[in-house]
Amino acid sequence: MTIASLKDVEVEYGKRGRAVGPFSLSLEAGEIVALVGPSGCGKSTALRLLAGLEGPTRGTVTRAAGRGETSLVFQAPTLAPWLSATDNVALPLELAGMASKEARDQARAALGRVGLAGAEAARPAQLSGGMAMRVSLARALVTSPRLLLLDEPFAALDEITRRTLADDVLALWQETRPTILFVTHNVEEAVYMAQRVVAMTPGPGVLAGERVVTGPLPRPHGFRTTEGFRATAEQVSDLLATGRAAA
Amino acid sequence: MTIASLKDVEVEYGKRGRAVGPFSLSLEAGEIVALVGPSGCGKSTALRLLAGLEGPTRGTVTRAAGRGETSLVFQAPTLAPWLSATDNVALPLELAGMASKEARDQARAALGRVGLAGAEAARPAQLSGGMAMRVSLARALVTSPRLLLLDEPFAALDEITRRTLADDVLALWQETRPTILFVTHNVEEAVYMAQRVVAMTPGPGVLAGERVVTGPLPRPHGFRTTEGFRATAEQVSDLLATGRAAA
Amino acid sequence: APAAKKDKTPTGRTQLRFATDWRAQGEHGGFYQALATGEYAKRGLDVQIIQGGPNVSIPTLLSNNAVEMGMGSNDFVVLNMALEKRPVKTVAAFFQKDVQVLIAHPDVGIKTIADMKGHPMLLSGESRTGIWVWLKAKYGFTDDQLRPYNFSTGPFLADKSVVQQGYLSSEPYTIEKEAGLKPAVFLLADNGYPSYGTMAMASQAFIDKSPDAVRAFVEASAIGWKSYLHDDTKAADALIMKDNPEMTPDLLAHARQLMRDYGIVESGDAAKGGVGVMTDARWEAFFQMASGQGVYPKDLDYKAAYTLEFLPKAPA
Amino acid sequence: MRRIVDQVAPILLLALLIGGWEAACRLMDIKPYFLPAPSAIWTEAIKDAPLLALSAWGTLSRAFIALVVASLISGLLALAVSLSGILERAVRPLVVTLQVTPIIAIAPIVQIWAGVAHPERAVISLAAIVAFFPIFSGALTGMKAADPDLERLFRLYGASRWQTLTRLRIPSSIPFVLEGHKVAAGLALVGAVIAEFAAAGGGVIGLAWRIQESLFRLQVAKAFAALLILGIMGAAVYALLGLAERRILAWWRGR
Amino acid sequence: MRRIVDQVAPILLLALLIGGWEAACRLMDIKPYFLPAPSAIWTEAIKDAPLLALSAWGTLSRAFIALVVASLISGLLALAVSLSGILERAVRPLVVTLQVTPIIAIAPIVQIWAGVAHPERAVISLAAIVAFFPIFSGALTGMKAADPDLERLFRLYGASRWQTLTRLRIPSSIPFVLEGHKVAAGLALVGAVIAEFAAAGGGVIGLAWRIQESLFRLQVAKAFAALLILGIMGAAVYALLGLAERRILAWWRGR
Ligand SMILES: Nc1ncnc2c1ncn2[C@@H]1O[C@H](COP(=O)(O)OP(=O)(O)OP(=O)(O)O)[C@@H](O)[C@H]1O
Ligand SMILES: Nc1ncnc2c1ncn2[C@@H]1O[C@H](COP(=O)(O)OP(=O)(O)OP(=O)(O)O)[C@@H](O)[C@H]1O
Ligand SMILES: [Mg+2]
Ligand SMILES: [Mg+2]
Repeated sequence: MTIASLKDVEVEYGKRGRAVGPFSLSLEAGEIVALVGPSGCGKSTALRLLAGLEGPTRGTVTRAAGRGETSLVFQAPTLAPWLSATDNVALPLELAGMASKEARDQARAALGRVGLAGAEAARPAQLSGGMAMRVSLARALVTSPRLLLLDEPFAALDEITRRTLADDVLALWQETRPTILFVTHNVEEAVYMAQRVVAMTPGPGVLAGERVVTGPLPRPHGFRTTEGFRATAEQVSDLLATGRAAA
Repeated sequence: MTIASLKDVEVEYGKRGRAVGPFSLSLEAGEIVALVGPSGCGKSTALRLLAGLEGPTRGTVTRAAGRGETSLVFQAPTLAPWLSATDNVALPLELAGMASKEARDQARAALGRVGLAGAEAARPAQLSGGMAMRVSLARALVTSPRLLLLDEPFAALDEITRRTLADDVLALWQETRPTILFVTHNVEEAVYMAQRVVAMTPGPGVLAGERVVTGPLPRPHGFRTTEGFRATAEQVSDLLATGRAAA
Repeated sequence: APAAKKDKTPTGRTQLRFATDWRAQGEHGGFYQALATGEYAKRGLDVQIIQGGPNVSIPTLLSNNAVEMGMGSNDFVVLNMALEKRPVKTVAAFFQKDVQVLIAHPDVGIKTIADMKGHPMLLSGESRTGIWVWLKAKYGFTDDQLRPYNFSTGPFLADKSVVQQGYLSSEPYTIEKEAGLKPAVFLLADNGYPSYGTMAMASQAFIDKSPDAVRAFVEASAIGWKSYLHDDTKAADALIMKDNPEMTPDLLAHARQLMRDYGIVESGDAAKGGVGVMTDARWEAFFQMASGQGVYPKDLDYKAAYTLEFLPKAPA
Repeated sequence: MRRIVDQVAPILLLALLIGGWEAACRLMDIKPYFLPAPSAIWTEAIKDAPLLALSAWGTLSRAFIALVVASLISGLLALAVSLSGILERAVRPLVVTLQVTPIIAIAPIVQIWAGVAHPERAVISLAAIVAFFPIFSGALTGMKAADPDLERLFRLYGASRWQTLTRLRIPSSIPFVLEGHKVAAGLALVGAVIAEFAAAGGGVIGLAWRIQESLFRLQVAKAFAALLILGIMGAAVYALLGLAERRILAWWRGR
Repeated sequence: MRRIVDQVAPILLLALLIGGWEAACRLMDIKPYFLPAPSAIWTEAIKDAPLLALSAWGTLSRAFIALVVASLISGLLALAVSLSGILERAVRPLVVTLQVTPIIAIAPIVQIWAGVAHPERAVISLAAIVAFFPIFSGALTGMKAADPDLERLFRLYGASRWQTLTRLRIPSSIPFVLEGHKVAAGLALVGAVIAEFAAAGGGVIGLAWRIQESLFRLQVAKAFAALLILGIMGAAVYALLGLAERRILAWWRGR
């Protein structure tokens, strides 16, 4: 079953001409897809289209996940400055009607999972860049959404935190099987987390190609050092390089 | 000659207790230093202290680079929304008294160098995350500063753009020999670009250790695959891991 | 202060700005008549009538030489200036009776002003420093009766117990015309209120510089007033309606009729002394009343406030 | 379709309101001098149209000049003041004093300063005094609302006070200055009317006179007709400024 | 040291200004009825201190109540209106009309509604009308100034109109609402005085009567003494609100 899809979408912003597309992408229920591509190619735009935050200039967008079933992590943290970390994370739960006390309990637990135990009471302005981004991630995960759209969620994080969180997201996926699309600039991360990696070309980004990652999910220990992993990562890097060369 | 230094600095933010330190770091004229450490350890704070944007709660900060000789790239792009990319980059030049036309010419050239030819007229709100960050980087480079402080300048960029820009910064360094301190989460990037990698511990970050990178600068082709590179990167990763374990 | 720098106008006549106390209306008719019939011009005056309004302070204009002459509405205005030693003198009084009235609903048993005791009374700010002093003195009214009057009779009509101040030709007419109610009207002057109305005041600077112009103005205005009450007024009325488009021939005729009926201009001393006359005796009477109420110190040199030297010769 | 509903519904709502008012006046037999019925107001407005239009034009043009004057002076003063904290602390209480000074109280003096021969000058000065404060306060607040990190960058680049002002604080203040103008425009209009009440005597043709004279003559419907015109002008000016604000903010934000 | 200079300098500047005024009055022999000297104003203020204090207290307390009333009503109306675009488009012109209505013009009618026996009610209502608009406009502008990406998130999470309002728009509007209150406070004060001029008889003790009576009696210095008190109250209220604004904004920004 297709949870969300883009079909031949193009996006134009005023007189700056076409920014993205034509581009197609289809997300099947429960799959994890990574979206990679050079800076400015249209990855964030594709995510926004899938979330229904914007409409395409041409082409069609479909979405089976209803309101309140989709979670999004923007490229920037996008937190409410007047709310504490806990309250920011509790927000989507409270919006869905959960009692404040329970929502905050769950929010605290989610903050603990992203390594922010101790920063629950801090305001966004008091957090470091990586911490704010993790609050944003916790907010997206806490609602157990059917469709999870993540825009470079780990870009501001160090390697160790990054790997821990990647495994965390995979564990969560194991539990509730959401459909996950995430943007990353880290090819190894893409291959490690996704079942399928979609690459875009620069400029007005179109599909550069895609690679299916074989292997069990969640990844077994030492997966990153396997031959298959190396080969797929290599292939994705090549896709990006040829896409860039063609543009 | 020491261009800037932190000596036993500690930073406390109100009742949240100590955020950083005690931490010491000294930058010699013309050297390139990479600062790595887990999210929230105090890297951005250290940069702000060195730039003189904040004062430490305890300890001393010295700086030999005068006003207008220091450039900073914040972790977030921090562009003026009402100025085009060109005007944002031309700003420090114009503030230093350069004629508008010349400043804008240089700004356009700088934008070209970070791969943004064609986006000169765009406003920050019309740029992708990575593009905005590159404008911010161009703004920092355009003044040929004596002291260059970069806070995760390449975090939002794809691998290829990232490497190109790293080489660009090294080429610039080759020309004017500024002192460069840059924060990164990418250990390989740290080792590739820096002569010295300083690692911090989590929590209120203190020094976890530092490693000197041997080898010529700018890096010869294939440097990333040399044994020395691999070994140093390994050592830095270990520093981070033990620092984390100790905390 | 932009005092009259050039006191001769291009016509070669003496410039004389005369500030009235309200928008152009019948009660200013004499001045407009003198203007319309050329009485001023004939005497070498280039008179410009500047209309006033509820917040225009003629004493301020006069004492700062912003105008040469202005209208004094009642004796309080004049004596206040004496108290503050303003360089202004009153030179003629064209209304022997002040046209201030009190108005009451016809069917609440108010037969005399004395019956108004205890009734809420709408008075403008200025009246509170004026006629109210006299009303308190004569009838023992108390401050808790006071309500603000904004020159709208709405609040009066809304509440039958309310009484209010008025201008002889204005409010009673308005109330009758718009609300179909014939109110009880009491002219203060007919109940012993000693103040003059519609006086001509001149700044000391102007008196010193052009005493003849002052005399000429008083003379011409007196002729204008007589003429306005008895002769053809079309030209003057046209001037009034040009200055104040809200005025109607109807209203003007009504005002003229009342001024004649009540002898506003031509009664009392005017019968003998001519239109515009003032007497020391009358001024003293007013001063005694007001200082008796503590409004002015007993030793105030109230005579400094006016001068009789510009009054026209008594008609033979 | 949606759009048409959006356009028509507010008008319907207003019509309903006015209808209710009319009905109340008729059914409860409210005297026209207490609260005139909309129909009566309309009749007067039509009857007096030429005179009203002339008066409205007078008031509007004076209010406009007053707004421009207030905008320029308050802008310049806010600039001057934001160059020096000391100056700001000295000037702010004075400006607030000016704001809380009832123009009715100072009208006589302003009248003299402006010269009796120029009542329109007095009216414009007084209306400008009324409109002054929101722009000044907005500019000051806005200049302090600059992104603190951008401010730090300016310091780092060795920007002078003047450069920080012109290149950072002024652009940053735009949203607040626009809001200030939206408030000030209405104040200039009502300020012009009150100033006409207070300082113009009979010499200046404006709506104040229409209103006052009508109230004095108990022709409340006529006064309301003038107030109606005033309200329409106010709403139009506000709508125009709102449009300008949206445009300028879109430019400012870059999208 | 720096701090002391910062504190003292503005006072010195003000003193200089007042000194210059005094000197001008004395040297140029300016008549007290053209512009009274500061010393004369001060003398009057001291002489009348008890009465002035009483009057000032009356005006201040009514202005305060008016501000609270205006704040509550405009806040609630802004809320209601921002729940429905249609309502907003219907209400906005009405509110602007109210803003541009000179209270002098509607004073007689408000007087009737409030009852001739309750002039203080009329004063408070009229002052609230004057103070209403900046808060309303600020709240509306502020509610639209929410971070568009946060707004998108709310939509994505299926937030209801009411939730978006209470949890996003209201908090987002706080900086603009505070600015609105700073402007409105002064307007409430001057509005109270004008309303006293227009609708309060001898029964209401306030500064307006002090001013008006002094002007009628041609005691300009005395009138200026009352204006001085008014100015001091205005500056004090503004300073207090500025302090509150800084505190609240620091809380709001989280640093
Ligand atoms: N509001 C806008 N107005 C005009 N152009 C826009 C707007 N938003 C995005 N763009 C353009 O659309 C293109 C794609 O932007 P997008 O943010 O999707 O890139 P991205 O792939 O996410 O890049 P990055 O990796 O740098 O975040 C860019 O060229 C950008 O300039
Ligand atoms: N304004 C502030 N108020 C309170 N705490 C703050 C403030 N700014 C930073 N901190 C705290 O200081 C610590 C260090 O922050 P800093 O931004 O330097 O981290 P960082 O090393 O740059 O992290 P990252 O890699 O996530 O950007 C964090 O724990 C953060 O919560
Ligand atoms: Mg992006
Ligand atoms: Mg950081």
